[in-house]
Amino acid sequence: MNVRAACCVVAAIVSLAACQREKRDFEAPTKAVTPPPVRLSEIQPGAISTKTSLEGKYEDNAFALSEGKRLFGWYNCTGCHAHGGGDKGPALMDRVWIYGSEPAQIYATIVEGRPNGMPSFGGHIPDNEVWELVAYVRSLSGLASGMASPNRSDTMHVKAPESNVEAQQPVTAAPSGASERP
Amino acid sequence: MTPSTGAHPIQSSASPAKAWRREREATPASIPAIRRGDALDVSMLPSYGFGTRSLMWWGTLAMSTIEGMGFVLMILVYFDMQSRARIWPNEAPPPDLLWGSVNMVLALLSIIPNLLANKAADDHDLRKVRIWLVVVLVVVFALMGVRWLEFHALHIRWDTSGYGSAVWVLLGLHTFNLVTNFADFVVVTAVMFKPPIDGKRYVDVAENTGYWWFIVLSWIPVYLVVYWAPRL
Amino acid sequence: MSRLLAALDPRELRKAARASVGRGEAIYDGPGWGSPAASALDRTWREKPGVRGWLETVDHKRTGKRFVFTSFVFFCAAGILAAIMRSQLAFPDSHLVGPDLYDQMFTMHGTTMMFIFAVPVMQGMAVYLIPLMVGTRNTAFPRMTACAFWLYLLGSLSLWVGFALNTGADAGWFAYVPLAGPEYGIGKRSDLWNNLINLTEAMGLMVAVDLATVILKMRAPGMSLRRMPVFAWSILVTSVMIIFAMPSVMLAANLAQFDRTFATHFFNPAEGGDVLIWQHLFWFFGHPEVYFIFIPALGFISTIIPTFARRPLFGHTAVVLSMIATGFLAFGLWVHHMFATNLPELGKGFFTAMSMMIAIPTAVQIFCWIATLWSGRINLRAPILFVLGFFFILVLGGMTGIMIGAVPFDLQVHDSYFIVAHLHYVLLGGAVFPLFAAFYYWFPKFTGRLLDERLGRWQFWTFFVGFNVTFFPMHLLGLAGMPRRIYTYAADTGWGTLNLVATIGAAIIAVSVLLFVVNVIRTRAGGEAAGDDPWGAATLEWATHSPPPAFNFVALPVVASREPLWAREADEPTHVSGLSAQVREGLVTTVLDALPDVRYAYPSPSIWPAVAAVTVVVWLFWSNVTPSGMWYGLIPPAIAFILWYWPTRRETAEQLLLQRRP
Amino acid sequence: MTGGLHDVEAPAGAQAQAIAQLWHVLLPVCTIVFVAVLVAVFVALRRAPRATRETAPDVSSLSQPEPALARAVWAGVIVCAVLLLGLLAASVFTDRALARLPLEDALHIRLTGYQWWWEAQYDDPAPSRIFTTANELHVPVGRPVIVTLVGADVIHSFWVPSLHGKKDLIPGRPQTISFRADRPGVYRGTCAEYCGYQHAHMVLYVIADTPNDFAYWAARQRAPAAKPASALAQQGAELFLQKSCAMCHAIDGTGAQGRNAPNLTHVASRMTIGAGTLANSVTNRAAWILDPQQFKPGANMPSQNMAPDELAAINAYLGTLQ
Repeated sequence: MNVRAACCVVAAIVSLAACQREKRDFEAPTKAVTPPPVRLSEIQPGAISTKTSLEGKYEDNAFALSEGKRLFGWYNCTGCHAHGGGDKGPALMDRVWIYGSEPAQIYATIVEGRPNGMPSFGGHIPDNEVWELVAYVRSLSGLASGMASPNRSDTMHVKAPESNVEAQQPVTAAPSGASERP
Repeated sequence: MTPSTGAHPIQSSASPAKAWRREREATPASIPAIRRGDALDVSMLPSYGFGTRSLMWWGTLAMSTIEGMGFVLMILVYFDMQSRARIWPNEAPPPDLLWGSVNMVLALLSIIPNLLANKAADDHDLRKVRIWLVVVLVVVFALMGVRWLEFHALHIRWDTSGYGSAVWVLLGLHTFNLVTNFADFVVVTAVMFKPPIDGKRYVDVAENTGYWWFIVLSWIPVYLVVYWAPRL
Repeated sequence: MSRLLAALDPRELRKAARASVGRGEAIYDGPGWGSPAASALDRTWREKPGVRGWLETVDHKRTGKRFVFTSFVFFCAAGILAAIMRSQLAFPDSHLVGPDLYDQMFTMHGTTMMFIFAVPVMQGMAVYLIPLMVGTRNTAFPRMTACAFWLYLLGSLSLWVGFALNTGADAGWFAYVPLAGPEYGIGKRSDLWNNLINLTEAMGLMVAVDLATVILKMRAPGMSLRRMPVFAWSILVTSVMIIFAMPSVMLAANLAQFDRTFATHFFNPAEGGDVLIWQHLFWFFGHPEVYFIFIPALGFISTIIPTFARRPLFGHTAVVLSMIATGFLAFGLWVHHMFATNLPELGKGFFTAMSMMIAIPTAVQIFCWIATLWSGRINLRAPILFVLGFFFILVLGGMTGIMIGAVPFDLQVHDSYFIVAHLHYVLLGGAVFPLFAAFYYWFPKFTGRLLDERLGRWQFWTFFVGFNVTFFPMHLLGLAGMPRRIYTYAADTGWGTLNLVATIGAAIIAVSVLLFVVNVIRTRAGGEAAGDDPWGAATLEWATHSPPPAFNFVALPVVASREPLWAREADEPTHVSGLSAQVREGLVTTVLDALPDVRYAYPSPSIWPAVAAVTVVVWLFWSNVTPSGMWYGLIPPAIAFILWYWPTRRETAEQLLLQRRP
Repeated sequence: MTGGLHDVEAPAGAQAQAIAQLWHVLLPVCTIVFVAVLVAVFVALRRAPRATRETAPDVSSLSQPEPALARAVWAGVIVCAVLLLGLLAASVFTDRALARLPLEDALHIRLTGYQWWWEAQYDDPAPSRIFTTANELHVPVGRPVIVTLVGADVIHSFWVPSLHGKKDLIPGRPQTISFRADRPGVYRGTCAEYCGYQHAHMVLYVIADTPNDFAYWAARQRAPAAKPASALAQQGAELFLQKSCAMCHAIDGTGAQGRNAPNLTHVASRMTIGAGTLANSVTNRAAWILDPQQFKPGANMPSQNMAPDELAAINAYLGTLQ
């Protein structure tokens, strides 16, 4: 009896995980999700909560991550960040985050833009696509689900595929040499 | 061989059709099955046989064919990629010849203890079988060590370019055969050290040493492709 | 310790062996169902009851029935998917199924029908029938075949469980890269497909090796190659083809999986890869695969027609040579699936010629069958009805096959519904109709009961009519420009009416398959008892009980004719004697003339084939999830295979008991 | 969505014509063979006496040859072989005919297949005269066309049944196909190689114009986008740049230079939107912009959160892009 119950539970978990990972969500979310404002200071009473209900929907979802990868190229993120290794913009595949590694923080970075060159994409990119980009950016340093992250691309070999990246413990750091840049 | 106690029964009877008779006349008479009334008594037949008399020999032949097809096709894949590339090998110098050639020489030499083990098995000579099997094991182990060095001498990772993928998989395919055959040898040798020894185990030894021919022979084209094709 | 030492003394050992295997006098097999030999055989070959015995079984009849049953269940499942797809396509701009699900469904349908149904069901029928037909007690490597079944079952289940969890393969049954590759094959869907290919092809190869060995080396004494039944020939040809063709698709699936897991570049043009490698490797297997399915079906027909025409097959040698020729030619056709890729002119001419030439051996067989019917006396029962249906449908499919062998015409209809029609005509006509004929023909041998004739006729007519109503209009749709694998179409394309007709036909086919299932269930519950030989047939499987006992024959038969049950010779020996009834003993014969050569102890039941299959499946999935699983995952299968091989005390004792040096 | 001819048996080009002729050889020959075999089976069934399972099998054939039957089978096989040779010859001749299309003064088009639309670039020796359009090819009647086929992501296949057979667009392996339209008309083509979710909605129209019409069309296509005439259109042009549209679409002569989606410089002149998904009407365009996923689920164009007046402005602007 217990065995059967355990099997049912396992099957249910597996099925949920699989559905989450493999769902192809072609419909846009019905309304925009506004994340909490980005925090640059950690001084506050109580625990910081920047979680939104949407994270798993994108970060554990293979389709969303691969869409994020496609848009990363289409919207020319590669122009500054290269394929994650960084160029004019900071590297995204390392553990160092300037404006925070939480999905909501990255969302804000994309939508609002940041000093020293990160433009604001608010209004230019539909909301669900921003979230797909957020999930993909996190997968670059192994923060998204490894089971769902993209494999290599049909392009020149530049780096290990996101699915093979070890998860890196994020640390927050000031922009290195940002002040020297015009 | 047990002497035959009469003509082969299938051969003896008269038949109306000429074709049948011709067919029967062509069959050898030395089969030790004995006709007893309506029955064909086979109790005097051997309980195992070497070479094509053994079922496992046929299984091994099929296995070698399957793996041989794998090598042939993989080599074709390699040359298809080469024919489409402007520079080959791309993004790396050709692999160093040293370890691959050492492997080739060792592999050819390994045939000798294998032949001796095979002959000892044919003769049911337990002591010699054990000795030569252990020698073979040592040689195969050395080959696996050399193979490890070979991977390091390729100068390219499998995910760097199509060329890297092709050489890694080609070499990997052969390594997979090498390792599984090594495991086979370990088990067969262990079994030969675990009495009681029945005659069929000698057949297993003979078949394993026979299969080794395939490993060595398949290494020749793989070696040529991996080490010499990039130099053409 | 002392017992161990005693066991080292050969004389003691012989004694111990005798004690562990059988007490008292040795019992040898021989004719007579009620004899002590028969009951000794029954004790020797009986398998353990319960779950353990169920998992350990090496009885080729149980394994064969499992293959047939499992593949038929998957046939029905894939058929249900087809029905849903037909419902979606019945009307233009339909919203019953979305593109994501539709893509998974047609991929699952094709993959299941080709890999999970067609090849395993043919091999399953052969695993059951071949040892009986050639007169032996089990296959050569029954443990390997049992392991093959578990690999097949687990692989197929994993694909379908994946489908149920929205992880169904969605790149088509041919899984062309780049669509199935690392960038466009999103998620784990294509990984499951590649696993399935590895598992089912390993299954196919293992069974093929086993069957080829049985046919070459374990035929009843006297069954020279010239006297070998056509069905055995068909399976021999198929098995050899499998051995040469299946490594190709396994290699392809593994290269694709390496691209996905290890980021290799076999199919990445930007790094020196080539997407056409996939197509060559796939079709070098894929076209012969059609013949793995078709040639056993030819074997069924060449077996069934003589029985119901009450005469030996006309042109036995011609039929056998035709099958062998088909086997060779089948390897020269693969490029005709790739005419729309860029090919050199010379190549196109060659492959067109080959594609047309392969019709000739099939024509030879069809004419020989017609000649057999022409000069026979016909017992018109359900199996022969399906064979007649085969004539209509396969010949029509063959004609469209010749048409699409012509490169220019193929360029028009390639990947259109014309091809959908053609392939269903040749695969259902060439394999499923003969298969139903075979089910009706051999069901009494499997179960001891005859399928109901009246339901059988109903099933035939509904299937025949439904089939043509479904698939004939598709020729016209293809000519009208409807491409394959589209989940919907616009109303103004004008494809609506014919699609609706096809959907109605699909419903009739569904009814027909349901009738068959009802027939089987009713017959199992209490159909007409068949007796040993309900059709008055000529081949050896009818020389034993229905269903046959675990040991198949109380005494192995000796064969003196091509039709052993029809033309016996008065002064020929009729059976083999002198094989132990207390040990699973059989006979190995020579390849050409089937002269008795060596006695052979069949493998005993073992749990390790099933365990090995589980470990292999775990290894594959482990390597999909994390690359290091590729290496660590190899350890459990290695242990399982060693334990499988490791001789048990009892096996050694049996060997020693029977031992006689060559 | 707007019809167009697509039938193997209704050829409108030299090559489809040749293939249709081959079909008119294949069909009767194969039909005759099919009927002949069935008649033989039927006669065999009629003439053979009935039997039961008890009927003693007639094994005389094991020892006696059956020359009459053997002759009949041989005759059948030889007839089949001769017919096959004939069909093979017909096939080879047709193949030659296809390859011999005269290609002087050919129009060169580079056709790229994307998931799930077509980009066509009309080549010209003068770079300034090169122009790009999507999902519609205009070709002049009577003049050969050489299309270079490029697969951008996965494999697609170019198939316009009324003009020619198909050829694949394979990543890493560009190839060409040439054809000639002999009658003016609209010919519907489609992607024939399964390429993902929206394989069904990857339609390509080939419009065969008279040479004059073609020259007129090409001249218009070369021109940059029309300046917005009304205030509403002007507002739409600005919104096009502000919203996400310009992230992917290009409109020549404006700041919109996206390269990931169809070039919209002359979108209003096209028959359909979404690669044959919807007819190009004002209401369809509005519905499409708001929620393309409703019509073409899985397509790369996202649904938009857009106020009704913004939508109206953008739609008005697009309507001016003749």
